[in-house]
Amino acid sequence: MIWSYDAILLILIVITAIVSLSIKDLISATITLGVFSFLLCLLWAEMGAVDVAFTEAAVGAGVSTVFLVATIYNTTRKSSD
Amino acid sequence: MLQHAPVIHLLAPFYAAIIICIAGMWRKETAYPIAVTALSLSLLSAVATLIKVGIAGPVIYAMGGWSAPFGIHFHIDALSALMAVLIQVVALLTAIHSRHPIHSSIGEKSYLYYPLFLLFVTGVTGICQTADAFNLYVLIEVSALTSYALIAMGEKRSVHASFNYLLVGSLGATLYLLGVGYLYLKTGTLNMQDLNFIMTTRELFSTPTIQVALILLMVGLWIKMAQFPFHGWLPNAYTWAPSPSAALMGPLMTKVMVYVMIRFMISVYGLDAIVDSMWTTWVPYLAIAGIVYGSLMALSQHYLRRMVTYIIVAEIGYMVGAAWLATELSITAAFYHVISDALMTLALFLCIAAMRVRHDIRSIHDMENIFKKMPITMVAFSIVALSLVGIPPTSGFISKWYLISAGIDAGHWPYIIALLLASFANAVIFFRIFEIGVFGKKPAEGHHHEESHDKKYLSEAPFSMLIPCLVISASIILLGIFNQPFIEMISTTISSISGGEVLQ
Amino acid sequence: MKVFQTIIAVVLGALLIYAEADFPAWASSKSPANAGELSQYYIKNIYDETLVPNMVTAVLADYRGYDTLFETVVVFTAGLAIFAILGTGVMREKKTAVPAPKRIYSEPPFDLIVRISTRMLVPVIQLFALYVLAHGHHSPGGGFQGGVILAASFIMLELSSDLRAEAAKLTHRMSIWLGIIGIVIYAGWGTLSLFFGGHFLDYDMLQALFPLDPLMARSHSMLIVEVGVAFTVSSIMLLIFRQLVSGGYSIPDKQA
Amino acid sequence: MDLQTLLVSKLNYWIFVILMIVGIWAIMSKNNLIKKIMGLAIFQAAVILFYVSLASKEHGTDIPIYPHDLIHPEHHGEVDHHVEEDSAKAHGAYEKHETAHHEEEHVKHSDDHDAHAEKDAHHDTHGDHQEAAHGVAHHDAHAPIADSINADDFNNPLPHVLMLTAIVVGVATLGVGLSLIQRVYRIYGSIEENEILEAIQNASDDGLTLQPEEEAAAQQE
Repeated sequence: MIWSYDAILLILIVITAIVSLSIKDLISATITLGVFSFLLCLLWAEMGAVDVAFTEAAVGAGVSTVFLVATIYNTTRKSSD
Repeated sequence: MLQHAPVIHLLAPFYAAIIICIAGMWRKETAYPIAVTALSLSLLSAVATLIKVGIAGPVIYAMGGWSAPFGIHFHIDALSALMAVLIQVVALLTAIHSRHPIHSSIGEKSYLYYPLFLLFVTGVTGICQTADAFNLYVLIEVSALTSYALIAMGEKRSVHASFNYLLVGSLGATLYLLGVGYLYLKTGTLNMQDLNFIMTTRELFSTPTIQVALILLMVGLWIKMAQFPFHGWLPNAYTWAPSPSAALMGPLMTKVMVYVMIRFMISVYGLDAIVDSMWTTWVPYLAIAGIVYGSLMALSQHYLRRMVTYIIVAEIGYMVGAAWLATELSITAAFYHVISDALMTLALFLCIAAMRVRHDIRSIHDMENIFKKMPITMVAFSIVALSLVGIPPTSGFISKWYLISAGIDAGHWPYIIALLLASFANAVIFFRIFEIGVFGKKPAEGHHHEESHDKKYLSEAPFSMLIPCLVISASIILLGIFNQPFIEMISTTISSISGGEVLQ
Repeated sequence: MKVFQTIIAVVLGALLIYAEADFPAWASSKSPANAGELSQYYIKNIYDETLVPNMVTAVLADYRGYDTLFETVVVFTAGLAIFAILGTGVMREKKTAVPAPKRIYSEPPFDLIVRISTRMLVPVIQLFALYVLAHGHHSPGGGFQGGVILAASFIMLELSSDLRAEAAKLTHRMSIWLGIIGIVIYAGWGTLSLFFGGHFLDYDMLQALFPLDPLMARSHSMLIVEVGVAFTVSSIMLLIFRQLVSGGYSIPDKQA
Repeated sequence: MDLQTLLVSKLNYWIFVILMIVGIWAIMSKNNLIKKIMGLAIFQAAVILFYVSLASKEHGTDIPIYPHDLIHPEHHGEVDHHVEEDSAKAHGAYEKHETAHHEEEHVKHSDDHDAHAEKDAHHDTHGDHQEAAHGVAHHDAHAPIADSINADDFNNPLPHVLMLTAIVVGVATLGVGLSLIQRVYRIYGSIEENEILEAIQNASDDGLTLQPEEEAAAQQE
């Protein structure tokens, strides 16, 4: 639980969250959301919450990104905002 | 086996949902009978628990054998037992009612519809009994997920309505989760009785974290119960849902959230902590805005289902307003209104669905000479209408009576005026319907009434839809006449909880 | 219209910041949550009462087993809900703006590298998934993580090869069956303890079944419960993936 | 306290607030339905950040798993046969205590709850059970290690359990939301909120005239 490592991760998390919401192309927005989730997983592991990190990586980042890409495949890829 | 009754009426619908999933794949028609038998069994077990609670006081059932704060356990007092019985009654009648509409509109997916139906009942029953704040969140999610699917199996516009409901509902549930997190941060436990015990012993109520936790919890619950500023999702969701889903979720989802709000007010925060807080001043005005908005919107609707949804928004305003007057009488009145309003909403949805199936009646203007076409259903409909307006023998009158007396007792005159205005608006709505129903369109509008009495003209609702309507309207009257035991049970429970002695 | 939303967001933020002043210092073991009776009891007594080194798995599967049961029910409900929303009945929608996909996305462009590497990786991933499930008592892992990784291996197989062939192997009916088996294992195991005089989900009472003392009964019951969770999570996550990729069409009509 | 300690000591809580604002703002003001679902996911991740950050303790605390040497202190090199003897002895002692319980032989994996046999399990009140649970602690195969653990060494396990549930519930909601988006796209041809509302508007002037396609389709069959 090194504070400085924590701070960098948290700043990166906020940046990826805002970026993933502002990208127009939905596929890259999903990938950025995946990065957001994996950074979260890194943060949990670093904060000592190992089980939560494992779940976040497998369930939160892995499967949600697959579901999002599958839906974008069946709908449109471009978004107006 | 009576000792395990609280678990039985939770597991019966749960196991029935699983059995239907298995049996339904091969023969679709097995779904309906299994659902009805399971719900009747759970109704018996819920009544047994109610009787046991009535005699022996709160029942505490520890899950997994762990004692109070370490494991999850049920704390069933009269309020949760009454809610459990109410849920099983509403679910059983809706299940009986749902045979015809489900068969016609989504016949081939009925083996999916009934498991979701029963899982919703399991989630809602669990909400009423659990004494663990986080477990409540998981059960809210179970009932929420099933309600998204139950709504989205309806007409075309129900899909978009269900998506909006998903967004707003998940937002509300997550705010509730955050509120529980704030409570856990300051007290260190998740059990409701423990929270109350620690908050009273350490006088935490005035600390900013607990105040913000109360705000988050209330906003989350208001979103889930469609209280006035957060009600955006409800009108579309219940208008376009299949009629059995609307009949199941209309009375249950919002009323159970009112029960959870009351449970948090009296069991976790404690009535004496809330009475002198600034909440009891501004929340009733929010509720009054809800009542006025709901009644006016209901007046302006001519599409029947949408009108009922706005009546629900107004009724939620009654309950939230009464609950937040924060006197024992007002909370008793609010809880009694939860029960009577659930029955009234169910009756409205059942009658409207019956009219729609037989005569494809969707709006007020279609209801020409409805009293001649469907006399029995209209008898049930008029009883509910009288109850909504608040005419004596019905339970609506009794609940309005207690609400107004609570308002007078608390000296909150705008709330009483709003109640009377809402009753007047209901009167206008329903007498307008009766006028069209009995006399048909006015001759000036060029509609001559054909008095033909052929078979097609006088066709009552199918048998399986008629019985629930009649049973419900009869129970509204019975609840109105024999209200004394209910009021007695509710008020003693509330006074015992908020009487300061902590049920450890 | 955007101004209204930003105001609400900022008001919520201000509310939370107002509460933050009162929070205990961030990583303090003296904060009520960490120094509370509940967490102290868990940290001290878990190994004595359940013989499970991983505290999180112990609290998840045993102390708060009822929570996890309903969490598995949430996953199962999500599978049923998606199947109901996107399922076969929807295929006969007439006047829709965009026609439903007529055939399943069947043949991806043939790519030797992807296919061979997937075929090599999948067994390793599945082995790891079973390890995560079985080793949930001693190391981070358990039912949910193991189930999802198992589902991920099937998803990888389907993405690289022909979805229709894969769909035929593990039909939607089989997925729902596996989901049901998982829930029946979990809830049935809890109900079983009712017959031995315990409360619901009370694993202590099950030592009558196993010739060993209640502690080991608890530890083994937790493993059985985790296996049930893994069944449900893996099959339902696969079902959800199939539904979302094929837009609800992956189910061959004759079987619906 | 001055800004530096305020900011430094509670950085996690500040970031959690920022993420919540981003999430709720996205849900309300984004036009694309998939962006709204992403906003919801970020909103739920923010709440998870709050829970996990309240569970961690000072630097140097361990993950909530008992280290091996703490659990089996006597395993340093000796043969562990005498461990089996203790467990056998303890097991025997335990057996006598348990015979009082009335046991049912049949092992019926009760699938259908309504059909289970009517059996009154004269189970004493759960209070007594609690005593049995504590009683059990002294009989187990090794010396109880409760007193040798300093609770401040390990992170608080409870929020981790709660967050396992919250993450899985979040993914389940995400899955249902995405399936609804696909149906909305198929019905209205777009996943932009404004285009959908236009499509709803000109599909019917009000609720009255809309003839639900599905109901009509169902009646035609």
